[in-house]
Amino acid sequence: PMELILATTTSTRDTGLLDVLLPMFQEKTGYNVKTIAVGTGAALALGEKGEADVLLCHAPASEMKLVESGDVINRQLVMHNDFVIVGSPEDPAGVKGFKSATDALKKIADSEAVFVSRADDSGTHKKEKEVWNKLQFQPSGNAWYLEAGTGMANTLNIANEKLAYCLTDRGTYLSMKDRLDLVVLVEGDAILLNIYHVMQVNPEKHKVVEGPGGEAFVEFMVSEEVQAIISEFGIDKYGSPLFFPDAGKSMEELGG
Amino acid sequence: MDLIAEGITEAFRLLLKGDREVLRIAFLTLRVSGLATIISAAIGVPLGTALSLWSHRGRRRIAGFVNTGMGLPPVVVGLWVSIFLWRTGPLGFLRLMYTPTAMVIAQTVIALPIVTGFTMAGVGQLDPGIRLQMLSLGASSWQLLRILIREARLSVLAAVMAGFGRVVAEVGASMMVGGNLLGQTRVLTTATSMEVSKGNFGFAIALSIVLVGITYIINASLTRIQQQG
Amino acid sequence: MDLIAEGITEAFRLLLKGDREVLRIAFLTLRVSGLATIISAAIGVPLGTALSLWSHRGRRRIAGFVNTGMGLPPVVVGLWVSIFLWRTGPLGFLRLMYTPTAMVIAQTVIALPIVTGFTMAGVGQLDPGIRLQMLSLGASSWQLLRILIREARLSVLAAVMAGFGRVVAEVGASMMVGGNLLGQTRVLTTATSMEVSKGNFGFAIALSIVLVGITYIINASLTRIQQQG
Amino acid sequence: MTARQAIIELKGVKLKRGSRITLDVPDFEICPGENVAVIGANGAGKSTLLQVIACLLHPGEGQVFAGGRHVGKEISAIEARRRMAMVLQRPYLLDATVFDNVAIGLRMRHVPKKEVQVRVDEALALFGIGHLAKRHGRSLSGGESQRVSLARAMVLRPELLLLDEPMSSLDVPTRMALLAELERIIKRTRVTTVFVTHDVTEIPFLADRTVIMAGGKIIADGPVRDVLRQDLRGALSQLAGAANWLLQESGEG
Amino acid sequence: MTARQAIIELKGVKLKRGSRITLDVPDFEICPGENVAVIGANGAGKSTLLQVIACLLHPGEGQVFAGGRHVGKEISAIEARRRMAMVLQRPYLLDATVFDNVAIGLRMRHVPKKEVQVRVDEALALFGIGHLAKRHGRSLSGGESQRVSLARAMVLRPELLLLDEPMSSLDVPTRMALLAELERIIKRTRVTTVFVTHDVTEIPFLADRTVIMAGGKIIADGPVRDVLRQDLRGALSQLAGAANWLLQESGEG
Ligand SMILES: Nc1ncnc2c1ncn2[C@@H]1O[C@H](COP(=O)(O)OP(=O)(O)OP(=O)(O)O)[C@@H](O)[C@H]1O
Ligand SMILES: Nc1ncnc2c1ncn2[C@@H]1O[C@H](COP(=O)(O)OP(=O)(O)OP(=O)(O)O)[C@@H](O)[C@H]1O
Ligand SMILES: [Mg+2]
Ligand SMILES: [Mg+2]
Repeated sequence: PMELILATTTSTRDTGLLDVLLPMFQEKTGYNVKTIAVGTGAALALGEKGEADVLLCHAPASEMKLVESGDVINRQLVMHNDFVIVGSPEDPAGVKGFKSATDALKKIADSEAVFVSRADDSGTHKKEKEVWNKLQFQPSGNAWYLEAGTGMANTLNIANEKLAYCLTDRGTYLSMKDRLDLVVLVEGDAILLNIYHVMQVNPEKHKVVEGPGGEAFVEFMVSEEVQAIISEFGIDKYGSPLFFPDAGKSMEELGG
Repeated sequence: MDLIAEGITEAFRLLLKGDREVLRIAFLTLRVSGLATIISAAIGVPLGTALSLWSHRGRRRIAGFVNTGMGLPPVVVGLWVSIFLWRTGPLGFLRLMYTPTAMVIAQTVIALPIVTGFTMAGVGQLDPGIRLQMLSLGASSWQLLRILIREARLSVLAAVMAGFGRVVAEVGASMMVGGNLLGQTRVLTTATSMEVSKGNFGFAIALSIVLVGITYIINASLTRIQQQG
Repeated sequence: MDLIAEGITEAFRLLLKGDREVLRIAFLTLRVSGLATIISAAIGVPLGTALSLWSHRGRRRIAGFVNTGMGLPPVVVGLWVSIFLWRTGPLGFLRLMYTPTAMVIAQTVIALPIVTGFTMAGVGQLDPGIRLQMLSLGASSWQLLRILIREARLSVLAAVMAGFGRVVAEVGASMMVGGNLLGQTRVLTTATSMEVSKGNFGFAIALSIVLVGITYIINASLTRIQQQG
Repeated sequence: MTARQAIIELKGVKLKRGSRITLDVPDFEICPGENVAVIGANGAGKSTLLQVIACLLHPGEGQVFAGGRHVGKEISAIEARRRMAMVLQRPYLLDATVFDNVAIGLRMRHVPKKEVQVRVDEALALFGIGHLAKRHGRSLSGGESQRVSLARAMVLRPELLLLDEPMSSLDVPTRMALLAELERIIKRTRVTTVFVTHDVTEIPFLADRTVIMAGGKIIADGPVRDVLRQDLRGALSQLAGAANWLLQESGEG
Repeated sequence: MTARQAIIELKGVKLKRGSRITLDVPDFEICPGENVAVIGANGAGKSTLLQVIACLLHPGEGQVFAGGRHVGKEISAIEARRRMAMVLQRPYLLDATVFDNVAIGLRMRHVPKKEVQVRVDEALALFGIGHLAKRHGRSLSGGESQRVSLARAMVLRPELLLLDEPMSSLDVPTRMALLAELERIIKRTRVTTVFVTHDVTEIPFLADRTVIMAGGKIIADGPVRDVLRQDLRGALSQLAGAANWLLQESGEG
């Protein structure tokens, strides 16, 4: 069978959404999709090197660089969920209920409360950096700012252990909630949206890249059928959907 | 501690129920690591024996390299193997990346120095008189090799078991070159590490119990041969 | 292949420039894995020797367990150690999670069966006459142990090197119980694996070259002792 | 009892190997000052007997008493062993220098360093291997190894010396010299000895009591002359015959 | 030359161990049918000489010729070795049954299974160890091991048989029987032999030529009687003296 390599992030894979979608895609198009779940940076790098045919990522700024360099084409908005700031119920910095993520991080920095960062160039980490940048504050090097350099689940564990604050995607937090003491403190700010794009690697840059298959996959992800599935996914398990379908919308509409 | 109880219950449930996916994953684990172990034993045991007989000065240097090879990080091996096997790499045309074959290759690279190094140490510890006596009875080089391996079988089998243990337990390389593809290259370690990254610790423990169980069965049978005197 | 060239150049640049962060990480790697190796050698070498002398029927079973332990997946060890060390775990009050001490504990658990298993095989391969002769000269149990270890030093040192190689190269457990915290628990393997996940393959190769270099230096000195006859 | 407390006593000792009984000694004792030769065919159980005496092999059945005390109960095997020294049939030298090989027993007993030096040098000289002191134990010739093995036991000045075919690889002059020397040492120090040999010509020098073994059992035990009479005549006359032949031939030539 | 092509010839052989020369043989040859005894003090280089002849030790200097062909150049060491069989001074038995230990050389030569069975059984019987066939090589007594080691070499029916102190651990009756048997085999098969011994009484049975070594050199070489005359008289008369003493004493008692 024809083969298509999809490079995506571990957090995407971990939700299980792809396990539902990919068999459908194979049935429709005959492509056997190999999902390589790696860090966001690695996923983008694999695309840039021509080692993948399509990418599904959540780091818009980095993705735009590849679009500009022509390494990827046909980039389309697929869905979003959101990031939240979690922390111990005691909330030593007192950020509970803040509407603005920026204000919350500032308060945390000012009170030098322990904050655990993924610090691994993942989509989540890039989002966190975006907020710090808005504050024009460089947290790295402070004793209260722990740089974990590891996956989301492990980072949450560290935060739980240190009773620290942490920026996390809601999906991972929900799946681990039962065994964490951490609670959601800040949510709903537009900047905290976690936006997923699908894009195909430019077949003109590398001979080996599977062009038609990539195109088909992008089409598939933004198709109505798939978008409907996305809107339902996770309700049975968590009581609320894990993602919100966004095909056809623009970034401005999402407020990101 | 609840996690442990949960994991153990889950492990039994999986095994008793004969969960098809878990069985398939366990079977692939055995196939990939077993094959890698067999290949490294086929190369490493004679090689280690030959090296231990080699009285040249270069031996110490080579021993140093082999012993360093015992400490090759799986992620690194995975990365190097990837560089060769990637579609755009020198062996890309073979299209081996993200297949069980690629995993066998990476695991062989990991197990080979372990098997070689320990065979070298074990055979090197034999009384040199055995070598002289066998040669004096007319042993050819290959016959000598076979005899010495048999005499040092306690160490040689430990070497093979360590090689198997190493590759069946490693995750970095399998993840890199296999990609943890469901139904294709997912093995017990990559599955465990995925469950850990999902935060499903209970299920991860269940998988790890299955893995350790398999290792125990294999190594207990090898130990049986080893300790048979 | 460019990646390899890039990695090698980068490795030399890091070392020559004496990049402070990399040096600190390398030093922590040595400290953690070195300590874990020393502890497992201190326990595993005498234990393995004692087991190999033990003629009880239970030995084969224990040998089977030890040999299985050689194949414990680091992620699994990391997970189990975590369960004990987590704040809510039975040893949580010690507050060891995400400290180098936790990493030493996990790595010791990984190295111990390897050191024990190979010492057992190596000492078990000695001529039993040595044991009788030493006892007849009045050796106490401890003196006998010391003498046998010295006689089997080829295997025993290989065992220690394999233990060191295993823990210095493993990433699963260190990542889990250490957390790869910058400046606190980041070691070369966790850093390498982080760079791989970031897609910085060149830098990852550079780090891995540093790691393999360190392993080579340590193991070459141990090999020197080992091959000294 | 107190006057001649046996140094070693075996009572009802039976030792099985697999399903075969390789040693069956209902009652056997060695008294202080005795010098016992053990002879018998290959596989008769001589080495096994010595190893049981040396508390190296634990018999499945029966008891061993050292100085009247039950080994393993009233006295530990290690303590019992420290009063003896044994030369095994096959010399097992450690992977160390000859000096260290000979010194090992003294070091086990925490003898002061200076004394070790003196006593080891003495022992090396006695066996004519002083020049080998710095050589490596594993690089010696057969006879050299055997001398080291002897030196290693003698240097301990034990109460009881157990020698398992200690001179089988020695050259004739050395053997002659050593026989005389051992005879002298035995007379002077009144050390108790048990030695195994196939060379009956050694017996008159070293033994006052002879034990003959066969099939794991002691079939004769008593003063040298009584025991050897029948058993040896045949073999000895052959040996003597060969020797005479040589002497005559060479006298002739 | 063609008439009596030497089976083995050493030319200008010098062998160093560390900085010491342990073998220095400018010229030495063994012709077909010769039976050579090698004697000398411990450490004289006897075993070393045998190992060089057996192509087990490669001398740093000089050449070894097997059947006139330069070993290592015109004939491989393995090929040369397959014409000989050696009994090392110390018997190294494999961790396998006695049968397998004796069969190993035949199996190396791909002798058919049935023939192996027959020849091994024969050899075991010859050395009186048929009952040990299924026993484990490492569980034998010293003398039993030595017999297995002898059987293992003899079963190969080599052109050249190298024996390094082959009877040092055998009991007297076995040794006597074996001496006679070996003498018979040598006469019948005209096998060439080189054997090392410290027991000069064996020489008249097995040798027609004697070599005396000292300090790595051959210091005498010739027919048995000529060579032994001086060297042995002293030692032999002592031995014979001891034997006579015993016989007399026992005759008296
Ligand atoms: N581990 C073992 N398993 C079975 N049989 C054994 C074992 N060790 C020794 N034997 C047997 O016990 C018997 C006595 O052995 P022992 O070594 O005492 O003989 P020995 O009288 O010293 O003979 P030798 O003169 O050959 O040294 C022998 O037949 C030997 O094969
Ligand atoms: N590996 C070695 N390194 C140094 N010296 C060695 C080595 N092997 C043997 N020798 C020495 O070479 C000399 C000759 O040894 P060889 O074994 O030939 O003696 P031998 O005549 O057989 O003596 P023995 O009667 O004791 O068996 C001895 O002095 C021995 O110590
Ligand atoms: Mg014996
Ligand atoms: Mg010799």
